[in-house]
Amino acid sequence: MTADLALIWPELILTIGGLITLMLGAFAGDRRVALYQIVALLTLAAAAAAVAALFGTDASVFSGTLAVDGFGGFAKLIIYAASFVCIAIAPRYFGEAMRAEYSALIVFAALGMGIMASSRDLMTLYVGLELNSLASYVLASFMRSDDRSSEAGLKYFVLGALASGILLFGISLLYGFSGTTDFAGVAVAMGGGIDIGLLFGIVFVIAGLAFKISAVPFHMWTPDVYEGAPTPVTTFFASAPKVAAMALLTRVLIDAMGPAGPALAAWQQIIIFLSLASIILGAVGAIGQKNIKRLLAYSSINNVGFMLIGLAAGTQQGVEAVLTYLLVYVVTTIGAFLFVMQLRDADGRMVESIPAYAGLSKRQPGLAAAMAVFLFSLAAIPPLFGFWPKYLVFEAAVNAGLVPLAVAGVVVSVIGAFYYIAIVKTMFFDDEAESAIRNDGSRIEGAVIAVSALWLSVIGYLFIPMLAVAAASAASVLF
Amino acid sequence: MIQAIVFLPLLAALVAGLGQRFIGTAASKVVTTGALFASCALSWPIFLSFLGGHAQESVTPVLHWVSSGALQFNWELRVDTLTSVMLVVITTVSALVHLYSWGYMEEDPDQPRFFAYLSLFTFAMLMLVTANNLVQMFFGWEGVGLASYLLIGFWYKKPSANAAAIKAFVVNRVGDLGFMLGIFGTFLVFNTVSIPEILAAAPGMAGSTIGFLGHRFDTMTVLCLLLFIGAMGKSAQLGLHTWLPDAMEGPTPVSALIHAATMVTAGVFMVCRLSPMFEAAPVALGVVTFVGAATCLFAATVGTTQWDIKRVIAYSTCSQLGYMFFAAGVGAYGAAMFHLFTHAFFKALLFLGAGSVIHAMHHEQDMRYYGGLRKHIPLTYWAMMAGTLAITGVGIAGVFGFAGFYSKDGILEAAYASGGGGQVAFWVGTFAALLTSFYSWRLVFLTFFGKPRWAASEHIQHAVHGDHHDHPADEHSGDDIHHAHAADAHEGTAGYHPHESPLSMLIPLGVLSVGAVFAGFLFNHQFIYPEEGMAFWKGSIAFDEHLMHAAHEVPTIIKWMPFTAMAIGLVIAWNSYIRNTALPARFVAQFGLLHKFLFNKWYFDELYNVLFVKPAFAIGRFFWKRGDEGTIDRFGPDGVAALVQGGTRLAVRLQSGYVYGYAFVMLLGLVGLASWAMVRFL
Amino acid sequence: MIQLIAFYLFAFVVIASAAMVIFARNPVHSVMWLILAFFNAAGLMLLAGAEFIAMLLVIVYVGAVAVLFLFVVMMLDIDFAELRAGFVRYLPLGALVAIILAAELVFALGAWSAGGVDLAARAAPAVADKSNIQQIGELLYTRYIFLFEAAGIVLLVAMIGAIALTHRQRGGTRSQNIAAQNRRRPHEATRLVDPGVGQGMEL
Amino acid sequence: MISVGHYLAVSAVLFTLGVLGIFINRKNIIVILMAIELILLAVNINLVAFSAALGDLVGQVFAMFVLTVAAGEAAIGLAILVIYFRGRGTIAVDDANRMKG
Amino acid sequence: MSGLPILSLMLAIPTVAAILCLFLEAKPARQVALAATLVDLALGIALWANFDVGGAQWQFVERADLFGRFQWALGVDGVAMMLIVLSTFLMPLCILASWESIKQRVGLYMAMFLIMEVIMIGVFAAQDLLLFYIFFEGVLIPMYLIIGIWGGQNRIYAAFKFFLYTLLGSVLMLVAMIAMIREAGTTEIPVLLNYDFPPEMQTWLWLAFFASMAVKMPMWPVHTWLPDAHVQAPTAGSMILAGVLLKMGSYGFLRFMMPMFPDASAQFLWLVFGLSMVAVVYTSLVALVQSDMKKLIAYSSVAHMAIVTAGLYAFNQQGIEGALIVMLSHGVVSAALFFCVGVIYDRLHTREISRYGGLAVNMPAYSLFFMLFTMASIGLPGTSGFVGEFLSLAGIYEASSWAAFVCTTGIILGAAYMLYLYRRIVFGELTKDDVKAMPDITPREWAIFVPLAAVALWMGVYPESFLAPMRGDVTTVVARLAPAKPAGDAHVMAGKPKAIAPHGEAHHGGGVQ
Repeated sequence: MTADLALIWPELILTIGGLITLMLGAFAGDRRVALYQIVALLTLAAAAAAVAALFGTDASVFSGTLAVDGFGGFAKLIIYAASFVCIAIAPRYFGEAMRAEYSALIVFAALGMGIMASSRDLMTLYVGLELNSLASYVLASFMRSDDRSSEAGLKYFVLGALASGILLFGISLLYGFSGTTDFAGVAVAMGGGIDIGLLFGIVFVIAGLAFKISAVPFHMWTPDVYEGAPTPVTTFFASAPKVAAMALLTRVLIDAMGPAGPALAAWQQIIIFLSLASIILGAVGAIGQKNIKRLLAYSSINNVGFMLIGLAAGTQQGVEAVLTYLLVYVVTTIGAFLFVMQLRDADGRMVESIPAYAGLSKRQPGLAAAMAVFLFSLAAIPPLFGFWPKYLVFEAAVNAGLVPLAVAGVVVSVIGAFYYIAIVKTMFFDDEAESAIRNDGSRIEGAVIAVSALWLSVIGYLFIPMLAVAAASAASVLF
Repeated sequence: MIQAIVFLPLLAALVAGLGQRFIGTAASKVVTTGALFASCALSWPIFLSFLGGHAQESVTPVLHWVSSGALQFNWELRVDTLTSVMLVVITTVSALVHLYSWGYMEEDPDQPRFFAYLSLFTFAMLMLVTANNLVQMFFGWEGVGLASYLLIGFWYKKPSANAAAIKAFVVNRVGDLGFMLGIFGTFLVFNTVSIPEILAAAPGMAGSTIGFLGHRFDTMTVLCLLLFIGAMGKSAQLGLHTWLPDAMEGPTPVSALIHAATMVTAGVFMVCRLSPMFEAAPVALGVVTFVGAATCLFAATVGTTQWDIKRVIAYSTCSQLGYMFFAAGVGAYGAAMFHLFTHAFFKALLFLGAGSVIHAMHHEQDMRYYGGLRKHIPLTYWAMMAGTLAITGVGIAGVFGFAGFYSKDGILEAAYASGGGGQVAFWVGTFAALLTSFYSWRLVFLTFFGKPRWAASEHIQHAVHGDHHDHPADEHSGDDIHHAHAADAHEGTAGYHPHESPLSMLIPLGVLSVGAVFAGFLFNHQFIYPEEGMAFWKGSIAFDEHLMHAAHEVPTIIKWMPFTAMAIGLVIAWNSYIRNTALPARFVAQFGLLHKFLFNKWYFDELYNVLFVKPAFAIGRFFWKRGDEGTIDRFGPDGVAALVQGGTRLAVRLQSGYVYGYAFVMLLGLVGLASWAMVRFL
Repeated sequence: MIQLIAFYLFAFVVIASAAMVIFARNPVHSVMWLILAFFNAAGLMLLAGAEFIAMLLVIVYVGAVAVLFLFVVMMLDIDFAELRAGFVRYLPLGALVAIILAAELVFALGAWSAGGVDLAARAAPAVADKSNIQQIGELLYTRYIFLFEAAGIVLLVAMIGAIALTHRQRGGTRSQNIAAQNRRRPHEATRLVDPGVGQGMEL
Repeated sequence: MISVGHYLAVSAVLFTLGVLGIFINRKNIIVILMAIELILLAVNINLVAFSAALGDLVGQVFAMFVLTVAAGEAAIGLAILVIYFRGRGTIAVDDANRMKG
Repeated sequence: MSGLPILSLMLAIPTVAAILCLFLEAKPARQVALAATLVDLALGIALWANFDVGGAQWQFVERADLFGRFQWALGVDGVAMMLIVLSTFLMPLCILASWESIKQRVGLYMAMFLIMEVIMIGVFAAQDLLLFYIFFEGVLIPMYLIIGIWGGQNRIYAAFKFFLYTLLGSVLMLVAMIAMIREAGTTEIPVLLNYDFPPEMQTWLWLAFFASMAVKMPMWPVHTWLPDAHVQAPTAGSMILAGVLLKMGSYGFLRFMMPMFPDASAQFLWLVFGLSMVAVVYTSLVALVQSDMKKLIAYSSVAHMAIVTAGLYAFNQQGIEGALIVMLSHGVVSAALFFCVGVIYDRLHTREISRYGGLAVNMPAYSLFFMLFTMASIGLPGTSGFVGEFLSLAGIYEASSWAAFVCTTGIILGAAYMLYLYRRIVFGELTKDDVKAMPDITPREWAIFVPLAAVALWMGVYPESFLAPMRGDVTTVVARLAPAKPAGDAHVMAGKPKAIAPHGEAHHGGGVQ
């Protein structure tokens, strides 16, 4: 037990750090933003360092409820990094309303997500997921004076609770029909052939998790919540929880249901359905959106669809592709949201309306160019790096024999490209909008945008060997 | 030497065309004309040496052109008897036309361009006749087409000139389609495009078959017919002739050079050059004969009704080309070339003479407004007389004849002698000779005899300021000779005094007159006599000694037939236009329909307009509006876009904002998946 | 036999009251029905031998959650009369879908048989000689200690969340600021003034 | 002994009622929260029933976690409801559609 | 030269210049762009000069394992080399063509063009399948921006259509590439070229590649993006679009579809021929009725590219070499024609043909150049257009007399619409006041016209310079295709050697056999 503690340093650090942040908030006062900000950031950084230090470990701790392995590590690093950014950018957004609870909640959410990514037991899965979810519900409605924020929180909560109910119901079925909550045990039970109870369990569990990754038809909350939630929170939703949920789903599918055997055919078809539905709806729904956050919500639905293609392959290659995709996607999406946060109208409010970006490239050439890079990257147009993860998922699909899926995916990706280039059109082709938009960005955020844009341009390709090694070592854990 | 002949005109064209701004108009004229005279001077010795029988054929390589697998062809200059004949024709007429243009084009501001085009044309024509492979021939073929296009449209401000230029180019391209396919087929069959190699191998191909457009045909027939289509286009044979009359929109020297003497005869040259191929394809020869004869007759009939002096000559050209083709068709290539040779002189003469008349009449081309010019421009009159005598084939067998007499009789006799289809051609040709005589004399009588009828001409009235005559309004639009005569009732000259052309125009007329008078007499032995012909042609054409023998042995009555026809035509013309000038009107009234049919050129233009031009535009518009925009775009990109937008509307409607709606969708998804699981399990 | 009767009783009541929860027009009634449903569910669990969970259900749900609901319902000054009106218009379809789901679930779950499950895989077989509470406690503090702690954090987050969302500084109240009080120094609190004669104090 | 199937049937019906409660009600968000509790109750019945049938305590432990989380969930849900009410002055589901499309 | 990574250098120079241009004012940006493109041209010429005709198939090969999964692998054969030279040749002219007409956001514009150059060279030089794809698709972004920012009235529709149309085509190819990589286990093009894919797999691969290349070409009926894109793009954009971008499609045919999937190529011969035949007639007729200059030339491009596809699928030396020359020739001539349009567009700001007329009077030098390129476009012998057209049609004839017949009608229709265009713009009376005020071409425009004209004539008179480097590659492809080459399709085949056989088996009018 004590030995186990040494392997959960990241979780310990996060817990303690989160508590300290809370205390500071309570005792030092909400005005001392910088102080608890730094603590929270340091916590995340330290946790990430701990994860990095644990890289290469492949252990199962606390009676097999939690895994400490490369796969979880890979996901956690992305999660912590994304959370880090989401804390760092918050004060400028919230201003007076910035409170320590925000940072603490993100830290605890990160803790929950870390548990999700490392879970090896249905129970761990559930607790981690709920830890993250509860924090997320609060974060979504964090701007409590804002109607939209509270409405977003409400919708997120109601639907999230429904989804976790569905998930739980599925878990209970898996437990009942396999006699255990341990992933490995479930996998063994499935290996002996799946009866209808297990099948229903698979369906319900996938449905519940699909909500978290906002895959169609469990995506309905996404646009509304993305739009209503405070932008740093939206940034958070679009990045870290996606990684955690996707990692969790991957683990459940591969570890608990097995990459081979009778369960594969069942879950593979569900995933394929979710994937295609997400790609299509994400693409179609995004067209005509006037709000950039809403549009990015649809974009995330769309992108999740592509990740699911890699997952549907059910192979190590597919998992590697998903991991790479996650990383690139998180960088892109954070960049895009940072972009959204930079622009303020005359009253100092954030500009979320896409038509207001008209002619932005003349006024803010650098920012517009960076956004163009993000958008083209999301559309996976080479030579931007966004192309590479899409290539990997398609490759995985084709190699797994899912050629029709890959073909359908690429064809729909063209529809998806439409709305990305439509924003580029607004920024670059249209005449300048009347209202003057100013760039309210800090240097640091500008630098983050610049670095991610650069990385997503051709430079990213130079990282392929590195990424490939990391993703391969992470994915190999599951196989 | 041959290089100089061929490339001097090109050089001159470049200098005059590109350097006109720097060297000025006069220098441009000097350079081009000088170059042409130099070429001409270099050409005659070559011809004479072949005439003398001591020259050999030669091939001068110039530059590598293309080699692609077995398909190899280079820039080469071939000189043999056939080429030498063409060389003198081209360079002589061209040089004279250059000189003539000094006077004719004097007032034109764009003279350097004109001379550059003329020289360019000459270069292309020379390339054509010196070609040693089919592709270089095609180069010249297209080059002369370009020059023709440029020169027809020389007065580019005139819409009619532009239309005529495009028509000439496009109709020629129809022929070129055949020519190109012919070259491809030839390459496919012989694996080479070198003319000597093809001709050597051609007889061996007789009887073999080739697939073409899904069917199998006799190889040589297919190839020859395809090539002949090219010849038809360039030589304005029936069906592809429509561009030639319109080409008269160009300046008259151009008509003389390109549309009478040289370019239009390229088809005949090609058939003669490839005569060994055609010899291996009797069916194709039959077609050539038939088309030639039909053109000969058709053009002659149309020529009898036209009022425009240049158009009459143009149809006459067309008709004469028909003679040449049926000569080739019956195997009398020598006769065909001979007629080509003589025709070049007298037809150029006629055109230049007509140009002189037009020049004198202040650009009036309608013969209805001529009359009585004999006294005003006597030198032109005599030149035209020489040309007319030559074209109508006046002469007495064994004594002396004008140029056309020898060559045309040679053709007709050969046609008769060849028997079969040739005899039909003979009768057609004889009848055409009658018509030729009629319209040629009609032209002369209308132009030079009778009383002046100039007053009704707008051009003349423009020339004569202060016109005090009142004319009935309908005179301008009248296409009936009545009105012209009505004008005659007043004073026909309208106070206008035509002047003889300047010397630069008269010299060419004089030189060509000499040719028109003596060319036949001087060279008929070499061109069409059996033994001398063999020696002269030296195998550069498939000279059929036996046929020529037979041609000389035809019955005397046959020999006299053309002359008789000519005489009848002359008498009719004299009767109609000198003696009883009311006769044509009566004839028109009597046979209105026939006259209308002929006057409207058998309605070919209208037919083509309905058949090709209008449908092309209509189909193009249909493809564009209904095809591209109405179908491809509508169901393609735009359709997909609309579909996607429909999907967007659906997705947005689904995203109602109501949380119970969302929950319902989730439930539907769940139930859907669960049902799928049930079904799958069951 | 008694067990069976009790089961059917509990089952019937739990379902009926659950139905009343969602169909009742007055939210207060709904809460009441919910409490009833929980009690009966606890009864079902007792029948299954899970005494601890049954008690927990009563304590946590009835004691805390349901009361919280009631509290909120009362606190929010809602005009219940206005809330009476209807259900969504696709209720028939929704009901149909729900019935399908229920049917499928019942069908699927009815297929459960212990025979198909590898009981050897059980992580914590129940033993007869220990009480339910003791066994659960042992499990919680050993095997599931990590999750137990994590659940604590979940509750903490719920607490922070609830407070962070609903807590507000009311304009009229003066709350104690301990940090400010501690930082206070005498020279900040008092001020020495030397008013001139006859001028009086100006504050 | 009552067969586990009985329990599962009850839980299935409860679950369905809970789901139904979420989307058929369009006037009152509180009822939706209660419906969620019903769903969780259904899950708990499931877990306990399986636990009993398998003779395995994991299900009961799990049920306890579910209860814990459900309590937290209820708290947060109600908190969100409260601030929503403060902002809008209503808790009608029909009014919560400021964001859509 | 062996040590110098010339291809990488050719890619690096415009890249650096492009980045530089982003930060420069208008004037220095123009200068930097021109300088960079000229340096690249010099390198291109050096490439050509140092190309060892008859030497190794792949020359100037560079390999660097930068990306793990695929390589930075560059190298050229004759075909690629000629296309690279074409690209580098056109680029300085494009920059010059935009010298004055582009006034807005010049730095960005120049950067986009330089990136285009990088991409074009990259496409032709790539020796790795994925690298090729990245370059191939990369062209979308700069072209999208060029059309969208500096385009005409309806530029947004055109830009979207261009982008999405070509993207849709390409993504299918991506799936095919993945399948190929999986099957062959390598991304290296030279290896793939000699890999024998199973025939039924070839069918699918071929179709996927076809989807991409046919759109890029563009072939009928997926050509409709081209007129829109051309009409809306700025002059230089049209020049480069017609000059090089369309060649990427035909390059793909030659580089991938034919040698990699010979069986499928033979199997789909009818499709390519059929579409090409339709395209020649259809688009020519459509061109005939256009009232917009650029649209007309755009449609003519479709017709010309149809000759290219048909020529390539003739499967013989003449057809393929001819198609290649058509590609090069069309690259020069259509770019020149678009520049011709641009010259007068800059003066009058309309592409309506009917707004012009009589330019021969006040713009004689312009008229001369326009005439030259018109003639080159309709394939007048002595110009570049003829050699390619003639060779490819000769090749097509061997494969199918029907196809040759129909494609050759293109020379008639081509003459009709081009001369009709020329007549309406240049000929006629000079009546319109605004047209009268148009001055003849400036020295800058001379500097663009003269090289284009020189190359058009050079290629027509002495095409050996261009054919020689490519001959070996064509031979290789022909040899690769030889086993699959259809021996004789009775419906469309012209006389085979059998026709040469003497008298014996001659039977007339034997119908279909």
